[in-house]
Amino acid sequence: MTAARDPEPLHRRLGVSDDELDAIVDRLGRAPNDLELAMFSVMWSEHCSYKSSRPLLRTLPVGGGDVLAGPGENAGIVRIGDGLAVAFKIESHNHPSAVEPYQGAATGVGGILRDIFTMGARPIAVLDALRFGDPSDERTRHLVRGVVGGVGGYGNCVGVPTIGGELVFDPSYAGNPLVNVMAIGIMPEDRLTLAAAPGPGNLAVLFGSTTGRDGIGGASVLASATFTDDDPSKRPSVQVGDPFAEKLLIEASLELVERRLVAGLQDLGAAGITCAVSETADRAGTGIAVDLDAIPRREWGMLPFEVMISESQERMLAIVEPRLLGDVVEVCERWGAPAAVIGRVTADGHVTVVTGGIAADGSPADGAAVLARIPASALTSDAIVHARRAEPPARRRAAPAPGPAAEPDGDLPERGMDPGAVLLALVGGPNGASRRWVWEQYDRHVQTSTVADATGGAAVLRIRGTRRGLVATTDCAEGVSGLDPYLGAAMSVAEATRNVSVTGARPLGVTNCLNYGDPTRPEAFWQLREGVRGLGDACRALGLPVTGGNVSLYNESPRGAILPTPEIGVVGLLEDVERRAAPAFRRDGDAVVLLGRAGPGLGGSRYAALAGADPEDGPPTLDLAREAAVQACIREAVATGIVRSAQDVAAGGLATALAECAILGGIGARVEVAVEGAPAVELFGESPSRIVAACDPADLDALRVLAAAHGVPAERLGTVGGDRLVIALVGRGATGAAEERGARVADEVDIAVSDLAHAWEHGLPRALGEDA
Amino acid sequence: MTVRVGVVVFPGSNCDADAMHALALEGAEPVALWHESPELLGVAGVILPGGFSYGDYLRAGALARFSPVMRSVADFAAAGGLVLGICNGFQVLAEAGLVPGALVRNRSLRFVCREVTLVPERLDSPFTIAVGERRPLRMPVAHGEGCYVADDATLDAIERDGRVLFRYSRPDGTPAIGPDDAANPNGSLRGIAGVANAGGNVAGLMPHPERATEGILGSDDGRAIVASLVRSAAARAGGAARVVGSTGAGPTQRATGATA
Amino acid sequence: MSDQPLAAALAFRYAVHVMPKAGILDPQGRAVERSMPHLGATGVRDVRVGRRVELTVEATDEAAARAVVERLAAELLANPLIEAYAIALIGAVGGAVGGAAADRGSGT
Amino acid sequence: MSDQPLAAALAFRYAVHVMPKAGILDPQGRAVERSMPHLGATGVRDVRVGRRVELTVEATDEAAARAVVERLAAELLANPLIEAYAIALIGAVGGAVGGAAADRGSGT
Ligand SMILES: Nc1ncnc2c1ncn2[C@@H]1O[C@H](COP(=O)(O)OP(=O)(O)O)[C@@H](O)[C@H]1O
Ligand SMILES: [Mg+2]
Repeated sequence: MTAARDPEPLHRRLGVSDDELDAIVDRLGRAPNDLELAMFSVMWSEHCSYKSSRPLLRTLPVGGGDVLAGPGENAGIVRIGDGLAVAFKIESHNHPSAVEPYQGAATGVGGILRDIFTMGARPIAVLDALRFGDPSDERTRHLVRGVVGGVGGYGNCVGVPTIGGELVFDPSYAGNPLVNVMAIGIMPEDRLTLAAAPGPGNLAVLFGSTTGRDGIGGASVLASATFTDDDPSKRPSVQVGDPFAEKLLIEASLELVERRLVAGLQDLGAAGITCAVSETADRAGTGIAVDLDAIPRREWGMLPFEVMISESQERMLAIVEPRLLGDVVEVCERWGAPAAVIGRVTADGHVTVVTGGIAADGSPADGAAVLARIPASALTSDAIVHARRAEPPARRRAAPAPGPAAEPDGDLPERGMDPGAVLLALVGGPNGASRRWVWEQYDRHVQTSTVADATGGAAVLRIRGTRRGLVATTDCAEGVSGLDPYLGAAMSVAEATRNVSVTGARPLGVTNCLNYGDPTRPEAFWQLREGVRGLGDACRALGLPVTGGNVSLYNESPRGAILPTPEIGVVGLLEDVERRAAPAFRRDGDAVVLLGRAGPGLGGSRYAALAGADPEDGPPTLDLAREAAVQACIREAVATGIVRSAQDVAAGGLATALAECAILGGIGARVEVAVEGAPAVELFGESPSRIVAACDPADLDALRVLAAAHGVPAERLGTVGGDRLVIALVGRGATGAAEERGARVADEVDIAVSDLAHAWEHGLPRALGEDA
Repeated sequence: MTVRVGVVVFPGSNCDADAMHALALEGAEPVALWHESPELLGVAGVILPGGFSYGDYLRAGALARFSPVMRSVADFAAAGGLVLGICNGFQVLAEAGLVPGALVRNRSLRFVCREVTLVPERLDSPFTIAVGERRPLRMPVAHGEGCYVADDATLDAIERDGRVLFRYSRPDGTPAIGPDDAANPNGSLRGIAGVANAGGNVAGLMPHPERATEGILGSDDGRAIVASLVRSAAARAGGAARVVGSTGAGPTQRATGATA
Repeated sequence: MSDQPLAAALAFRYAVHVMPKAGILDPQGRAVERSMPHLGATGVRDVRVGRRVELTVEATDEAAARAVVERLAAELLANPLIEAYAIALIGAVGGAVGGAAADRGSGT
Repeated sequence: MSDQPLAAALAFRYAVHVMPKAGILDPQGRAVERSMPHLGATGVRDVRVGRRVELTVEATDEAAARAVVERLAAELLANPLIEAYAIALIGAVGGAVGGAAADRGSGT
């Protein structure tokens, strides 16, 4: 070794701290060899071990009646009736996408899909939640094109529709874009397959792609220590996805599950074979002996550690009873996913890596050498946990700095200026405009179950063979989160679930991807801690289990940390897919109703980003009981058929919500909004727990009665019709003459729907310089 | 007697199940045809479904063309059997030379998934007889390499011979001839969305009729195309004499054909 | 094994270049050309984007190997309606070419 | 044209070959290779699929032109993380470089 020449000891170069090395020695009862150290270094990474976040995540509400699998499994699974269950999970691929946007995003899709079919579920949908820096920056544009291309390139080819997601631009993501991908699958309940390795004597079968030197990353120092002539910088740290191989892997895996040929199934992701064997063994309380020589490779001269930690894509590990091996191999080969027996389940609780063969009882064959031997738990459930220090920033509520804000098109409407101009700027701005440029690159219809795609609001899928439907969305209130990470996380849950509820669907559970900064920075860890607290409180208040998720830390660049971004994914169930609501206004003469009431606070809003925020102005408050009531109310209104158009009030406020209903419906409306405080709060404020609904005037009373029963304010704003959106601001009549009831208190918004639609449709390509 | 229609399953096909579903809706019996097998299992018509056969690596459809099943499909087509290639299936047919022209990358260089309108150019082909009248049909496209190209002589010839089955159009049915027309999703020459071979029994179509077969999916205009295929196949199968006798037509096919 | 003379070479490595035919629209080439100004590159024109396929053929002599490549190029690698191809021998290896070639990049 | 001296050339045509780097998975190459049996081609292996980009650069001399191509290749045509490139001069207009070089291998 080069240790003598190099003052930096190997463990540190592998990213293992001195106290972590002590903990490893403690668990082994001896010093690790280089291979073992490499295996620990990847398994004890933040990504695999959750060593900073695990204690926080334990506080989240999990489980509940319909939850078949919760956090800790590859994906959460919730029972939905008819003998069916739905699997879903969200995961980040931020750092790979920052380096190589196309392949980073593509392999992100591949990875999350494997989490779904590993459980025995057929993937039926993908959603992508994306965050980038300034869209006018060439580097950002390159990232956007690459990431969107990669999500589509992979998802389209594997034949899973990409039905929704998000695209948000904020300068904080400039050096560190976020690529979070959610996948959903469906399966008969009894197909549930766990990623465990039960039954000593069973075979460990690796199938799919061969193993190469992909994703060795930082651990390549081990190779350079041995092969001085081999420049580690030449080693690919980027992985290339093969969606075609994944498609075959899906079919092979599902056939294995359907025919009950496997005792356990685990995908290979981060930390490759090491992770797959140690996790499956630890879950089952068994051990696994791996025969290094039996692992099919696509490169020559691979070192043991490279084979063990390679992150080559499109591979699966199956635990197979010896008598079923022939069938398993036949299925895999037929689907073009070659299989190899690479080891055996043992009873000794250890992950053992051997070269030279393994005997039938799992012990090393005669003349074989043991290269590594580690308790499976030491690599997984008993990995190190760090108690990080949390400290709020000196100024609790750092309001966004006033001054010039991101401007879409030259002249920026100032505070108090023509509200119509503000609305056009919001609707046509990079964050408000239609995402068509993105979702047209995604196959949204394959599998022919997409009832409503990403064109507006949450996506709806039918469940074949039943009357039911699934509704899915992702959401995050990163703006508020930047001001108050607790509130931001709770708000994210409220928004995501509201997005689902406005369709009429009952949210089933929450998956989340916590994108935060460097946890060794007390402020970043405080943000994470507050975020998890907000997530937990909101889920408890709304009666929802957290079924799984993912934590992505160290989202920082020389330009600073990202806004704390707790991305929330929600899946909901529609009892009758024909009974659902969508944002679009449908019919002339329908009554426009606002459920809920605006509260003050423009901090963190799109309006504040556009027009500059008052430094004293904080974010709006969130009343979780009110939120629950509003959502219950709209679900009932849709289920009873009273309401067929509904849109939640979120980014861009009430005026934006109305504009979207008008644009999507191709029909205008005339409404009056009663103003209590500042007109900007009523029009563009983003206080939560509000929904715009449209109904037949004949049903208005029924809707009012329903709202009253839920304790939710319901106010008729006006009427659908015409080709213009007119929003008049009138006094509420609470105070003096100037705000006399019905008196105009500000200029009204009066814009042709076609102008709104034009701004909305062209906003994104224009922002990206793609408006050809 | 339900008519059996085959759906080829290549590795990487991903609309095979959707095509089978659409066939079943039209009362046909869908039969999966595995790419490794030359047996056509006595079907009276064949669909090459959408997807990414063999990953669409190299060129879309290029590798699928050489699979064992395609030899049988070529023989089946040569003997007058009905073959409809949808999206990737169209690409496979073009690569195999079973329909004229080629499909190259969309002019935008981006994958495009959107609802388009197309108009049938003729109503008497086996793939359009159930359409009834010359009306605009709405259905989605979803492809990265769907730009139809051929040299001018070929284009003139297929137009003259009535082998252009469908063209992209504006919502009102006006054909979107120009490659840069907003209603032409991929820049196809002369707005061509679907073509037939000289015999009229093999057709390629870029849009997805099988994705537009139920109102809940947004449109059921695709049913007319699927129904045309099923009806035409049934008519041919009905004449039991019309059994394909070439090399690709295995004994199974002969037997089933005779009983149909 | 590698001590055999070249004449006994059993494996030949070729590059097949497949380019869009003249007159066939090449949107990729056009896109590359259009992005030149962003890169501050001037005076670049007539960009065409095609494929390069490298492959090794085992055969008793070069003529036999080339015949295989010729067929692959004509039938698979290029679509004659829209593409033209050219074949270049880029290497010959004597005897049993180890798997080492598997890792070879574009170099010969 | 070909009778002018090379020094007077004003436009140079290059081929840039971009291939997946050693060790990087090449799904295309793998898929092509796997389908060889269907074509009845045996003895074909190590298939790698990359791109060939041809372009013309106007410059006062070859060194200046090559500098432009070099930059384009590194920054636009290839992704150095996963791809390696090689540049070949395949012609010069107003100069003396014939097309003979067109099929030259990747060189580096
Ligand atoms: N990156 C993306 N991929 C796919 N769909 C997207 C993406 N970004 C946004 N969408 C879709 O665009 C629509 C509008 O986005 P957004 O304003 O975030 O929705 P919502 O109003 O439901 O919160 C949604 O249906 C969403 O799913
Ligand atoms: Mg939203």
